[in-house]
Amino acid sequence: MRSAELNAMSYLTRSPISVDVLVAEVSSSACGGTCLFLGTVRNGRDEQGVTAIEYSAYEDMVDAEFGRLLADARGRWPEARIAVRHRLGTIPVGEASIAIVAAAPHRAQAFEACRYVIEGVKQRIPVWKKELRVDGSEVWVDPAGHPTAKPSHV
Amino acid sequence: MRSAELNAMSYLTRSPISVDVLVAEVSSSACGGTCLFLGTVRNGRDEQGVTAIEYSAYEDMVDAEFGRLLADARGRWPEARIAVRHRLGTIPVGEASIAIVAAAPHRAQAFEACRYVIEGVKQRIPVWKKELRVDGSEVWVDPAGHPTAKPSHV
Amino acid sequence: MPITVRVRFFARYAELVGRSEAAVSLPPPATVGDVVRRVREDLPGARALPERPLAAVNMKHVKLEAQVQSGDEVALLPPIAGG
Amino acid sequence: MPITVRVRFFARYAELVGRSEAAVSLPPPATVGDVVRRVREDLPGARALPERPLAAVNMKHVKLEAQVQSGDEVALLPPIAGG
Repeated sequence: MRSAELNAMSYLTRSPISVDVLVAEVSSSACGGTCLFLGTVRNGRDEQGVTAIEYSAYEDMVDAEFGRLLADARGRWPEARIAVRHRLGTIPVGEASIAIVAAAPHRAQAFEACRYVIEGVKQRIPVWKKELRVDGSEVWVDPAGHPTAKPSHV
Repeated sequence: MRSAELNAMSYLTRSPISVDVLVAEVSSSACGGTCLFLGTVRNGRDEQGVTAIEYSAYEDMVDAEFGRLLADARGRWPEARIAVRHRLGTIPVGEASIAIVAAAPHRAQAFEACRYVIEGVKQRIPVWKKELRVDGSEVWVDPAGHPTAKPSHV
Repeated sequence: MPITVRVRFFARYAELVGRSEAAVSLPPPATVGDVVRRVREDLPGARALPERPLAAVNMKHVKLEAQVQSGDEVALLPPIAGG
Repeated sequence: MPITVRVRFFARYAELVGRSEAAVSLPPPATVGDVVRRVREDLPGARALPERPLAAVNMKHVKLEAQVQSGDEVALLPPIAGG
């Protein structure tokens, strides 16, 4: 089953994400601004005793959809250089589940491209998460109370 | 002269900026989104044979003004945790002159706070740069053709 | 000649149905919505799936009105929670 | 009793004036603009400074109309190029 393999060409990883590697992937002497977004597992006011989140995905589609999403972003910001990595598996509180980096000649492009990609991830990339709680319970996360909403681009 | 000392409490450094250290400064289990901006020395289409930029500053005022700028940002995004470092001295093409990191419970706050701080830096923080070119010439950078414009907040 | 598609279930949907995939056959022409209805009728546990889930065909997001063809991979996707 | 302020020059302005600071005395009441005018008249090279540069008093941005007092540190700032 191909989806079980996370190879070097994938946007997915089961290891901690290296910000340095990702920044190096996009760095260029033509780029003066780099914007990085890190999504990290949270145990905050809105959560109840979360110790970790287990991320799973429709892995082949994640790669296909990331390819389309990044192509969309590059169409909008042709000078931007963008890299992204989404981690799967059990991720403890405080560690990153996703990193997106966009480098561009000017900072506005870098910010906008990075923000565009994370918003696209939230809408389009088929990844799911299950909260693992201190009491041993497990809860699928249903974001934003829109359980059957379709992504707006469909 | 106090301005010659760059101590641990300063927002200034003469060494390469460590992104990891800065991210660690703001990380918190209550924060699910972290936005990092890196400004790097560029040798792109708009530059001519730049090999490095020499950054100088009114150092005491940089620290005072960064303090006020970050207080403004924290007033707007009370849940955000923000750290910033500006490098001075001669910085080669491709290396970072500034890093700003904002962590917040939700990503919108992180992006907005990070962007607010870099825009404030461009308006308010008394730092200057001189391009060092391959032909040996040196040119002060006068950004955006507004040589005597006052910062809008004055 | 019936249309046969491979249906895949993910995350909470896979738990509800108790399996990660199934082969579904139905008469042409058929839409993704037809596949969902057939799945909800035929598979134990699948009644708990929403009537109008997110869906993808061959790894692209589609509406439930999209046509399916034999050999398609139809995926039923719980609400996306990536990032 | 004249007002005496310390004037500081930075970056290109320091190069133009050939020094990084100067003491300037002038009769009260005096504004930052008055300090700038005195500097441009008295210091060799200072004619090349703009008539209305960015300025700070005691490490805060101010308008040229701001009053100065004895002991103030008045800084003339080239266009900001940080980041």
